[in-house]
Amino acid sequence: MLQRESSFPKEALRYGLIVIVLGFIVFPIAWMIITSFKPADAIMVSPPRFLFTPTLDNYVHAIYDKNFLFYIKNTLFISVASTIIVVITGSLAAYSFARYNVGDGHILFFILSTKMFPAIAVILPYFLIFREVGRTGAGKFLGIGLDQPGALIISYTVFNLPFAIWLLVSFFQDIPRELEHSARLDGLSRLKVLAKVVCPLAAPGIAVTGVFTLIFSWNEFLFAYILTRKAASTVTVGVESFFTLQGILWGPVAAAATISVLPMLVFVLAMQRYMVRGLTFGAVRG
Amino acid sequence: MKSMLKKGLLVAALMTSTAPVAMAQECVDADRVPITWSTIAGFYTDAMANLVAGFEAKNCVKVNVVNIDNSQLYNKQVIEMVGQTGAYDVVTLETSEKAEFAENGFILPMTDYFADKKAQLDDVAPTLAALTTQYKGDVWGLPYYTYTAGYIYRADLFEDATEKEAFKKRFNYDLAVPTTWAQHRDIAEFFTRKAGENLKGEALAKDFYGVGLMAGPFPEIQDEMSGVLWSQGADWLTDEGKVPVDAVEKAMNDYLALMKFAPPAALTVTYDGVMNQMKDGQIAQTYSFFLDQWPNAVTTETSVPGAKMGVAEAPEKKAYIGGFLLAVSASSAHPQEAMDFVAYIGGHDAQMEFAKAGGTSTLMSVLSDPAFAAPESRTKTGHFSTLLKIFDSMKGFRSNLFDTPFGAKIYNTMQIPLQSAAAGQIDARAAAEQLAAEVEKICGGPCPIGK
Amino acid sequence: MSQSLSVSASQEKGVASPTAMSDRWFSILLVVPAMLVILVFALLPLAYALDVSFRFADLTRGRIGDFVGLDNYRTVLHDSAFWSSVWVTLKFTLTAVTLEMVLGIAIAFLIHGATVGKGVIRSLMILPLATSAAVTGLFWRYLYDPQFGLINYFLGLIGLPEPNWLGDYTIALWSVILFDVWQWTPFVALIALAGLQALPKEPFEAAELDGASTFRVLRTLTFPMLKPVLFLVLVLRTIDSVRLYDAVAVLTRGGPGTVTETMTFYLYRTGLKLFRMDYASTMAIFFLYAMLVASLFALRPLLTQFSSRASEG
Amino acid sequence: MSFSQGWDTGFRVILLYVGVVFVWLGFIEPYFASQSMSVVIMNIVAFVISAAFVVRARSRFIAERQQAEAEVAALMQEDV
Repeated sequence: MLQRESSFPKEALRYGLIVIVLGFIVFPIAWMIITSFKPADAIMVSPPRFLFTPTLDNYVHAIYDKNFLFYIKNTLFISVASTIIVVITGSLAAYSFARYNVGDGHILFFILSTKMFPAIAVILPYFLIFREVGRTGAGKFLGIGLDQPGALIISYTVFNLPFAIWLLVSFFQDIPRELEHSARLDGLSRLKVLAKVVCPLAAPGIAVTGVFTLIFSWNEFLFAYILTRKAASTVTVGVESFFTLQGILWGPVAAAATISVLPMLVFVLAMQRYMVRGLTFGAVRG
Repeated sequence: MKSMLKKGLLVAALMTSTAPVAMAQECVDADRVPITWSTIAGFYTDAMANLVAGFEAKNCVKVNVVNIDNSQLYNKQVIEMVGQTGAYDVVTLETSEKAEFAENGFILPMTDYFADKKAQLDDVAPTLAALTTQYKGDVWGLPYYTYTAGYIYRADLFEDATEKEAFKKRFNYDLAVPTTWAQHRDIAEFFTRKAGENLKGEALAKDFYGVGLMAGPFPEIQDEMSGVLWSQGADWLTDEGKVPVDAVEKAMNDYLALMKFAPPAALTVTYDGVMNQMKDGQIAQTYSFFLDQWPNAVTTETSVPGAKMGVAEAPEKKAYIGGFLLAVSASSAHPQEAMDFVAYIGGHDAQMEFAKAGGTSTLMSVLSDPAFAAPESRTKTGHFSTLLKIFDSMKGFRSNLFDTPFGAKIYNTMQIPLQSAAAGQIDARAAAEQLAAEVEKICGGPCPIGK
Repeated sequence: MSQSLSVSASQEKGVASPTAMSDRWFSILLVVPAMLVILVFALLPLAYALDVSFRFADLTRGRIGDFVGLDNYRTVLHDSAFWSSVWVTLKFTLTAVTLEMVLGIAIAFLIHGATVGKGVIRSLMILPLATSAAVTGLFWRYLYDPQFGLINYFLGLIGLPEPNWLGDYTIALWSVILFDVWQWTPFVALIALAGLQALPKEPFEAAELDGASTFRVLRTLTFPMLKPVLFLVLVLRTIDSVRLYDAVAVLTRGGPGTVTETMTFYLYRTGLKLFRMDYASTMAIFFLYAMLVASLFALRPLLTQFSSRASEG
Repeated sequence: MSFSQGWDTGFRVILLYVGVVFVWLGFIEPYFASQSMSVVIMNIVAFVISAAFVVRARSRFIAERQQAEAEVAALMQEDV
């Protein structure tokens, strides 16, 4: 705030500190990316080797031998589908909570409390539910069952929805009611008001919620590991196929991890312009 | 329906074995019976793909291989078995898991299936067969890979004149492959050096350690300690189904005496970490280590200049007998094809191919094949002759840990008190007592032993 | 609470409604899709867990077994491993969340004052969030390795002691915390930074004119205005820390011994290694209970705020 | 008592009841010779505490409501 009188040494100190902080944040990931270009005999050596002939072998191994792009494809489909569902149903519910105060906070509290049940305790019931659903005709048709993407899409939706609704409520509350009132007076229906007036105004919030939902779905491990076997496995499970009986294949793991981070990074960077406003969760009011 | 299938197995098996070629010709892809095999991730993937292709050529079957991380294999398989999903037709079991799967009806006995194939059963190394395939008088499948433990060491250090002389001077006997724990400990102490000190007459650039241990949070510290415990005439469980606290305490103390000469990372690693240390020239020997890692260990000879690897029986000639058992799931929709697959992968021809690719076979006929003892095969199968010796030394050995239906759960819990002691948080006595308490909790009293 | 007021407010709001549907029905309809999903997939598992917690259930030994009354609750309440895992969880949550909040806010102020390169800084900060703990944890294990790790290599170069990060039982939990701090401090910092940037300018200019000290401005203006957003982050981080599983699973598996065994990891070991679903369900119920009681106090202000803002006219 | 207040009270009563059960099983039951006896007494105690809580909450809500009504009445009078 009051940095107008800042002097050069002060600025230098500030940027020095920022570089240290960023170094700490980036360094493990940088080391991972460096490892992904190392030949196998340069990884587990002491002292650590910084100079080496870069190779693409690890990427070749991950993509061709381990078919890692298959997992990327699965994960992309599952997490995007789940994010879309979360954002739509979440926005509807959050709008209702924000404007009409449905359930007087109790339902909101209930929704939030479902996030507090440990995932490990629900995993077995989920397994049984999806086993049964998968045996029915509808389950087969919709692809909801064990080792099918539908099971994971639903699981991720359930687990991200409370968080999403919670974030979205404060965004919707930030939108002045007068705009809606005047739109309604212009003869727009309630749904149209929501779609044409409210949602564009809440866009940063919806974007940030989407980003977090996508990130959490993308990185989830436990559900993916229990509810899938092969056909619907995601990247976090795919990485396990690099833990072989001959040891962890560090190079290919690093390559696979680097590949799996890329889509997230691209997505987050694309959303960058919404992030600043969105990340306040509508909770900062002047 | 299922029982009918089981009765018809014998006949059906005969049919498939007499007319495989005719069947393959008639087979179109749409007719292929799908069976799924859950196995360890990255398990000789290429070799296994060839073997599977070989099986598919002879049988009208499509085999799906599901790769699972070793540490997750057990619970993933149990969930599918408990859920009776039939998703896995053929499962891969660790030695300690066999009794649980058999006792709880997760897998089908194959005694009848093998009734007319006695020769094939007899070919499995008897020591291994006794521990991995048999439970309560039935045969439950075939082991297709063994990671029985032995002793892997840097032979070049043992042959070095200056080291030999120094060792003799210090301990009053010749430096040689250890046959007793005391010798093993002496050697570990002898080779533990700081950076700057000499090894083989040359100054060390980094610290060097006498022994590599697997005391990390993985179920491998118990494999190492099994060797100590068994060689002292004890077992993890008495015939009454209880942990012999005094014996475990003594074994733990012996293990702790060795911990002093292991690199600090011993507390966080498992076998792959030990192999990395070996390949980077940080350790002189292992304790009681999985011999299937031999092809891996031998690469030390290229990564460390002047290194030469050796393999021998573990000191005191008792070690963990590990094998991956292939068994057929009780919820399999195609048990007959699944059993054919087990018999094929565990059979002589497939095992020969597997061994050529560097896999550690379970069959006597393969292990003793002269081709694998030839010098040019040393880097892949140099450990086969040692394995034969181990199987011979341990002939007739049984452990109650492998004969209790709670074996898998005990096995998956044991490392907790043992690692606590290895890390120095509790002493050996406390670890043994904690282990006894945990085991009693798991079994709900004394553990039932099913012989 | 202000129910009576909110009712009258919503009645008032019925401005010119061209459709026949009332506000009440419309608002309920909006919640239905989300509620359906949550009701089915949150209540069914809860009912299952409740049922199992009153029975004997060793999954490997057949189906869900006989009714055993409160025995599972007695066992779990007197299980020292359970209480030690609770203690580990509390230690972890308290330390990790405090560190993340303090460091995160400090970093936010640091970056907020920067004049150039904010976009780049923000993009780099998001990196740890965009990667999964299951994967980055693996590389932290590599960094922590006393034999091959980069951290000890650097410490050795400058002559500092080289700790056995994950193998020394006195510091293993701290190493897990450090990893968590690495992963989540940027999250706190990004949100606090966004909050700082969204603050209105006028009150601060006025304070400057009045010649208020920086400390006073912080105490009386900045923090009170940031409080809602910081509180939100605090709650989110606390819920996630208490549920910590991935990091422990990949870094230490609860070891050495049980030093880093958090509640959820113990739950995993009981439920998915020992397959004692009866104990696991009972622990899950405890967990939920503790969280509900805690949130009754912690979340009350947030919910009242939501509630009152929703019923404002 | 409105529906919303009822819901809130009900929720707290459940938590209170369960809390009593947990504390009882953890700390108090070991002092009882007979387990069934302990369970019976536990339920009685939990019930009494819960009932007391409900009564107290109810009277508080009534008091709040009266106060609010009085305020509204006062405001109305001022307006007039």
